[in-house]
Amino acid sequence: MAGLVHGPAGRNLGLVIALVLLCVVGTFTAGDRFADVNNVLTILRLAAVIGVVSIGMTFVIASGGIDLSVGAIVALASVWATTLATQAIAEDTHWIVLVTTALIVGTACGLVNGVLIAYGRMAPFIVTLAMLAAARGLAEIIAQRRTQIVQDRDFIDFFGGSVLGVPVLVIIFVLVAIAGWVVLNRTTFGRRTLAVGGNAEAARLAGIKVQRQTMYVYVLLGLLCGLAAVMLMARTTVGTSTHGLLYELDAIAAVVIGGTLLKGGRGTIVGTVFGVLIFTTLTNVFTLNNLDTSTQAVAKGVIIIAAVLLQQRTSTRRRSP
Amino acid sequence: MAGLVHGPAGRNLGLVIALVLLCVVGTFTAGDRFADVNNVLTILRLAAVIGVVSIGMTFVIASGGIDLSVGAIVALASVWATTLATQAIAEDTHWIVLVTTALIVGTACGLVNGVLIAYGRMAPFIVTLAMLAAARGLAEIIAQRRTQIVQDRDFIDFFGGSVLGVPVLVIIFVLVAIAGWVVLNRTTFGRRTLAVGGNAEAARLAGIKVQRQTMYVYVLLGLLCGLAAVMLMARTTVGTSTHGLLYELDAIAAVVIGGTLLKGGRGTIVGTVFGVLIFTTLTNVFTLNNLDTSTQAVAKGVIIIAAVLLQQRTSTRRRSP
Amino acid sequence: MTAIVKRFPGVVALGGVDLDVRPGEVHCLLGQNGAGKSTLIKVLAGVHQQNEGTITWEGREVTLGDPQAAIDLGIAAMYQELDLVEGLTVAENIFLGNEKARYGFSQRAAAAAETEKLLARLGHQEISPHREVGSLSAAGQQIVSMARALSRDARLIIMDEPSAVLDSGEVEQLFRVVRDLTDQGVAIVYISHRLEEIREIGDRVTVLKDGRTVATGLAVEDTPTSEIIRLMTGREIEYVFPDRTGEALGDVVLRVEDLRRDDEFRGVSFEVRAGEVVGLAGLVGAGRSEILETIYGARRSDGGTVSVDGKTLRRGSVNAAVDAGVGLCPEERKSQGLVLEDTVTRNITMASLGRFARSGVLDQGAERRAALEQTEALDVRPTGVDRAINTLSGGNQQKVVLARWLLRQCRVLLLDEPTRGVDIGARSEIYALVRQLADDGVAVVVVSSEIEEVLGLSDRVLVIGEGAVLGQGTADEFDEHRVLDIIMRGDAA
Amino acid sequence: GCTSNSPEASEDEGGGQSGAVSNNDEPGETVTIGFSGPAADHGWLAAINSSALEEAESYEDIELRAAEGTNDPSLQISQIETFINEGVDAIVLLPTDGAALTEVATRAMEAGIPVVNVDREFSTPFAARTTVLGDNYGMGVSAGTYACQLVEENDLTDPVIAEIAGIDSLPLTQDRSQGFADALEGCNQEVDNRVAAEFTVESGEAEASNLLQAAPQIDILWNHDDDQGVGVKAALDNANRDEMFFIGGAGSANAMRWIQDGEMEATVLYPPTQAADGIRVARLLAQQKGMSDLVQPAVPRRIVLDAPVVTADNVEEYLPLGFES
Ligand SMILES: Nc1ncnc2c1ncn2[C@@H]1O[C@H](COP(=O)(O)OP(=O)(O)OP(=O)(O)O)[C@@H](O)[C@H]1O
Ligand SMILES: Nc1ncnc2c1ncn2[C@@H]1O[C@H](COP(=O)(O)OP(=O)(O)OP(=O)(O)O)[C@@H](O)[C@H]1O
Ligand SMILES: [Mg+2]
Ligand SMILES: [Mg+2]
Repeated sequence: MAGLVHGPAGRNLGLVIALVLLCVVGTFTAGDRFADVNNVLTILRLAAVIGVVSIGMTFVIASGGIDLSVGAIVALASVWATTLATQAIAEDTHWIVLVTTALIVGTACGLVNGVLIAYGRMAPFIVTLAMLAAARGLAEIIAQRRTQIVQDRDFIDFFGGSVLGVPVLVIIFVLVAIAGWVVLNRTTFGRRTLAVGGNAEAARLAGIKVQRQTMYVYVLLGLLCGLAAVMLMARTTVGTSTHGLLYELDAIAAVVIGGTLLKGGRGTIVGTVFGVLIFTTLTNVFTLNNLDTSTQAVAKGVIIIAAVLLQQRTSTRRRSP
Repeated sequence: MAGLVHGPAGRNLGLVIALVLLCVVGTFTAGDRFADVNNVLTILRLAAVIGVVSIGMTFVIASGGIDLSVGAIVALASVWATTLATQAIAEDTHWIVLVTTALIVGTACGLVNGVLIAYGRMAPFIVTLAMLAAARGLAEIIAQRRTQIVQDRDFIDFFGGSVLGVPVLVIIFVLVAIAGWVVLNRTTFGRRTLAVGGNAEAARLAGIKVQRQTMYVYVLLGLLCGLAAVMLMARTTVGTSTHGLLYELDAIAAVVIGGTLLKGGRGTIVGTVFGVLIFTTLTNVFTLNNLDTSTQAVAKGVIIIAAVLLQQRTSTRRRSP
Repeated sequence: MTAIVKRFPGVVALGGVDLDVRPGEVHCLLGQNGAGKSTLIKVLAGVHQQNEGTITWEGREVTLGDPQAAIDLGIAAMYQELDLVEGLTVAENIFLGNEKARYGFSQRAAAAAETEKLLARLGHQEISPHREVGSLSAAGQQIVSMARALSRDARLIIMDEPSAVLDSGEVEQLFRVVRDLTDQGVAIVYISHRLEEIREIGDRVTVLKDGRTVATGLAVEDTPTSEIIRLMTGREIEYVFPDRTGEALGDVVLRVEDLRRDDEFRGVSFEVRAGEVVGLAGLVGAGRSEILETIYGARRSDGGTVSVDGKTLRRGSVNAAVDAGVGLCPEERKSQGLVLEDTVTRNITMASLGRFARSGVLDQGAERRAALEQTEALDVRPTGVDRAINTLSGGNQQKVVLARWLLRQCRVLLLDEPTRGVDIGARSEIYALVRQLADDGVAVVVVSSEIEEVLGLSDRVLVIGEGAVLGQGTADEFDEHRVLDIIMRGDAA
Repeated sequence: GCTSNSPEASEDEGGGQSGAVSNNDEPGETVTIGFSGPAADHGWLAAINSSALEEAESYEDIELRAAEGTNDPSLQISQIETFINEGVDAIVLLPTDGAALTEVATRAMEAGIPVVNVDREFSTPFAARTTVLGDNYGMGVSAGTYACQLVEENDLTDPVIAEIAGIDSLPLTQDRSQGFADALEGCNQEVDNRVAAEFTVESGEAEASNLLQAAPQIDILWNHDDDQGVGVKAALDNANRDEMFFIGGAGSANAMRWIQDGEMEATVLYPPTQAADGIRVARLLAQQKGMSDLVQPAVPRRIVLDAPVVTADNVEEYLPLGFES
C-alpha cells in the first residue's frame, strides 16, 4: 500500500480520485447502466484510439515539442490504407497490407515533421500546423472526400473482435501503454527524450544526438498515429479524411491533465492513461445522464478545473509532508 | 533605408518577402481583381478581427502562456451583447451598451483565466481549454443556439462604415496594433511581460509581481476578445455561439509565424501583424484563383513551411554578417 | 591546440590561442572575465568549432564536430554553467549519453551502484543517486557534474571554475580527487579565478588575455602570483578590501528574529544597521542561501519574524519585502538571476523599471545610460549594453546581476555569492562598490563561500553551520581558523 | 443511389407543433429512444436537435436519451454502443458519417433495436429499419433547376454562377454540390466560382467577402445553408452588391423573411424536422404501430423528404416551417 502511494498511484492521486469520483457519480446517477461490464468496455474501446495517440504525444511533449497534426495523420493513413489500389492488393494477399500501409504513411508523416523540426530547426507548432493542413488536404484529394469502406471482413473481424471478452482494440491500447511506460522510464531512449526536453543544451553537451532524438519522437508518434488509423478503420469500417478531427486537442489535453509538463522534461504515461480515461468516462456519464450538449460543455470546463485543482492539492501535500 | 533594414522591416525581412511574394503571385494570377483597392480593403477587413485577437495573444504568449479560449470568449461576448435584454436597454439608451457589454464579458472571462492561472498556479493550456468548453457552452445556452440579429442600425453603420475610405474595422485594428506595439516595447507593462516570459523566477526575485502581471495579460486578451466580438457583430450583423470558431489556432499561428517564441520571453507585434496578413492574403489569393478546399489546405501547409524557412534564412544571415 | 581562432557574430572570442597539455599534469587556464577561457575549452570539448587553427590529440590532428566526438576521444568536461537536466535523477544525469544499458534497457541498479561509488570518491555519500538534480543546491549540482566527468574514464578532464560554488573543505576534497587522477596519468585543465588554488594544485599555467595567449606553459613554481596577475590584467593589482570607514552606524534597519524553516535552519536572529555590512560565513550547504531567500520572502518561513524599519514583513511574500526596500542578489545567476535572451540593459534595469518610467512609459535613453554607467563601473566586457546576456562570459554575467542590485536603491541589500566567478580585478571594484553603498546608508548582508571575503568585507560576521548561528561578532574578532574552528565544533559559542 | 424519385412517402405534418389527430398520438407503453447526432454547432443542426427534443417532449410515452453531439464517428459509435448496452427500445441516428456508423447500427439491429437513420445514409440497407432522408443531392438538384429557370426567364447570356458550399469534407456537401452541378448541366451551365464555408455566420461572411472580390459580377449565387447565409448576406450588404439572384438553402425563418422583403430570391428547403420525424417513427416502431395515414400497417422502410424551392410566391405557405436559426 505504502509502495503504491509513493509509486504511480500516489503521484497521480488527484487523477485517481477524480476518476473514482466520476465513477461514483456515474453509478449514482445511471446505476446499473454505468457499472455494467459492457458499458465499461464501451468506455475502454472509445479510449483506445485516442489513447494510443496520447501515449505517443506524451513522448513528443516530454521532449519539449508539440504535435498538432496527429488527427490529420490518422485521417491520411486511414484514407491511404483504404484506397481501391491498396484494398485490391490486400485482397490478393492479406489484410496485413492495409495495416502496413497505414503504419508506413503515419511513420512517413512523422518523419517529415521530425526532420523539419530537428534538422530544419523550425518551431514544432508551426511545422505540425502546416502538416495538419497538408495531410488533411491530401487525404481529401486522395479520397475525393468520399468515405472509403473497408472491404476486408477478416480485417474488421480481427481488430473488431475480442479475446477472452476483452476487445482487441483495448488489448492494443494496453500493450501500447505498457510499452510506452517501459520505453519512457526504463530505456535510454526514454531518458534521452526527457533530457532533451528538460535541457536540450545540457543533453547536447552530454553527447546526446539531440536532433536525432527529437526526430525519433515525432517518428514514433507518427507510427502510433498509423496504428490509431488502423484501429479507427476497424472501429468505423471506413477510411475517411474526416477521421481524427480535433484529436490534437484531445490528445494534448489528456497528456497535460495527466501531469506531463508542456515545456518538456517530465512525462508520465500513467498520468496520460488516466487523462484519457477521465475524458472518455466523462462523455459516457454525460450520455447516460442525457445532458444537453451545451450544459455538457460547461460542466466539462468546470470538471477539468476541479480535477486539476484536486491533483495539485494532493500532490502538493505529498511534496511537503 | 539602413535604419529600416535593421529596424522592424529587417527583423521581419523574411515575413515581408513572403507577403510580397504572395502579393506578386496574387497580381500575377488574378490581375486587377487582386490589386484592386476594394480587394485590399476586403483583405484588411478580414484581417481586422483575428488581428485584434492576435495582438492580445502576442502578449499572452510573450509572457510564457497560451490561451485556447479566445474564440469561445468572442462567441460568448457577442451572444451576451445581443440578448433581447441587452438590446432592449441599448434601444432605450445607446448602442454603446452593446459595446460595453461585450467588453465587460470578454474582460471577465480573461479575468477568470488570469486568476486561475496566476493565483491558482494551473497550466494555462488546461485553464483555457476548460474556458473554451465552458464559454462556448454558456454562449449556446444563452442564445439557445439561435443567431441573434443586431437590431441597432446605428451600431452596424458606425462600425461597418468608413472614414476617408478606410473601414472603421481596419482603423480599429491599426490603432490596436500601434497601441500594442507601444505597450509591449515602450512601457513597464510590456517589459515586465517579457521578463515574466523569459524567466519567471528571475522576474520574481527582481521584485516584479509575477502573478499580477500574468493575470493582467489574460485580462488584456479578454478585453481584446470583447472588442473582436464587437467588430464581428458589426461585420456579420449578428451575435452567435458559432462566432470565433478555431480562432485559437489562427491567432496562435499568426503570432508564432510572426516570430514570437512559444516558450515566452520574446514578442513582436509587427511580426504578428505580418503573420495575420499573410494568412488572410493567402485565403484571398486562393479564392480569387478558385482553388478547391483540399488543394488550398495542401498549398497552405507548404507555404507556411516555406515562409518560416525564408524568415529563418534571412534572419540568420543578418545575425552572422 | 595551436593558433585557435573562434569568432562569434561581432566578437572575436579567440584570436589565435595555443595550449598544450601533457598527460598527468594539471594545466591551469587563467585570464580575466571574458578572456576566452570557456570558449577555448568548449572548442576543445567539441561544443564550438574553431574557425581557424588545429587540435592535435596524441599526435593526430582531429576535428571535433560535436561533444560526442570529444567524448569518444576521452575528453570529458565540466562546464562553467551547470549542464544538468533538472528533472532527471542524479544517477541518470551522471550516465546521460553514456547509459548503463543492455539492448537499450536501462540497468538502473548498476547505474545507482556505480553512482554511489563515484559520489563516495568525491566524499559525498549523502547524495542519493535517486534524488532529482533540480532539488540539489548549486554545490550539490557541481558535485554531480564532477561525478559525471569522472564516470567517463576520460584521459583529459576539463574543469571550468569548479570551485566557484565550493567552500574550502569541498575544494580540498576536489584536489584529492584531482591528484588521484593525475597519478593515473589523466590530464586536467583547470580554470579558476582563485589564484591560491592555482598555487596549490597547478603544474603549469597558460594565461589568456583578450582572446590571445600571453603566456603558455609557465611552471607554477617559478612564477610569482604578482607576475600572473600582471600577465592577466596588464597592471598590478592589490587584492585588497576597502577600509571600513568606521563612520557612526545608523538605526537598525533589518531585524531578523528567531527565523526558522523546518529541515533547513532554525533560531536565526540578527540585526543590521544602516551603513553596516554583515557577512554570513559557513560551509556549503549550511543554509545561508536559504536564510537570505527566506528573509526576502522567496521561501516561506515556518516561524520567526523579519522586520524592516520596525515593520514586520508578511511571511512568504517577495512583494512585501520589495515594497519595504529589500533586494536580493540571488546565488544562481542562470536560473534565478538572468533573462538569458534579453539584452544587458534590460537585465540591469529589470528591478528598477519604475524609475525610468513616467506613467508607465519607459524612457529608454535614461535606461540605457544608467546601464552603461553600471557596466563601466564594473568593467563588463565586451562593452555595449545592447547585446544579449547569453553571449557574455560567466563572470561578466555575474557582474550584470550585481549591477541590477547596485542600480536599485534599496534599504536592505542581500548579496548571495556576489563575486562568484568574477576575476580579481573586478572583485576589488565590487568590494569598493559594496562599501560605498553601505556608506550611503544601506544595510548589506553578504554571503560568500570564501571566508576571507566575508571577513574582509563585513563589519560583523555570523558563522552559520548546520542551519544554526554558531557564533557572531565583529569581523576583527575572527580569522579564517577561528571560523572553521567554530564550524567544526558545531555548537553555538 | 439517392435521387429525388426514390419511393416517396412524405410525412406532411412537418414541425411537431401541430398536434396530429390520429390515434397514433394516444399514449402507449413508455418507450426509451436513443438519439445521437452531429455536434449542434450551427443553426440547422441546432434546429435538428431542438426539434427532436421538442418532439420527444410532446409525447409523454417517450423517454429520450440524447447523446452529446459530436463530429467524431468513433465517439458516436460508442454512444450507440452505450444505447445498445442500455437496451433502449429504438435508436434515432443522424450519423456524422453514414458508412462509419453502419457497423454499429447493424449491431443494434441485430440486438433487436430498430434504428431510424436520418439524413445521412448508411452503406447497407440492413443497418436501419427505416431511413428518413432529407435528400442532399435532391436539394442541389432543386437549386440547380431553379437556377436554370432563372437563366431562361431572364435571358442571361453566359451568366456567372457562384456557389458557397458548406463544410467541404462532409459527404452531404459533396452531394449537394454534385446535384447542383448535374442540374446546371441540364441547361449547359456550370459553376464559375466556388468557395466552401463552415456553416457558420462568420465563415459565410469571410468566404463571401473573398468570393465577391473574385467575381466582380455574379448573376446567380447559391449558398448551401441559410445560417451561414446570414453572413453571406452581411457580406453582400457590406460590398453593396445586389446584382445577383441570391438563393439559399435549408430554409431558415430569416431567409423566408428576406424572401418576403424581396432581399433574397429563393431558398431550397431542407427540413430540420427530419430528426423529429425520426423520433416519431422510432416511437411507432418501438410500440409496433404503423403509420395511420397509410394503408399499410407497418412503417415504411424509406421516407424521403421533399426539397421544394421557396420563393416569393409560396413563402407564406412555408414560413411556419422555417426554423429560427
Ligand atoms: N555564444 C556567444 N556569442 C557571442 N559571443 C560570445 C559567445 N560566447 C562567448 N562570447 C564572447 O566570447 C568572449 C570570451 O568568453 P568566455 O566565456 O570564453 O570568457 P571566460 O574567459 O570564460 O570568462 P569568465 O571568467 O567570465 O568565465 C567574451 O567576450 C564573450 O562575450
Ligand atoms: N554538497 C551538498 N550535498 C548534498 N546536499 C547539499 C549540498 N549542498 C547543499 N545541499 C542541500 O542544500 C541545502 C543547503 O543549500 P545551500 O547550498 O544553498 O546552502 P548555503 O549555505 O547557502 O550554501 P552555498 O554556499 O552553496 O550557498 C542543504 O540543506 C542540503 O540539503
Ligand atoms: Mg568562463
Ligand atoms: Mg548558497
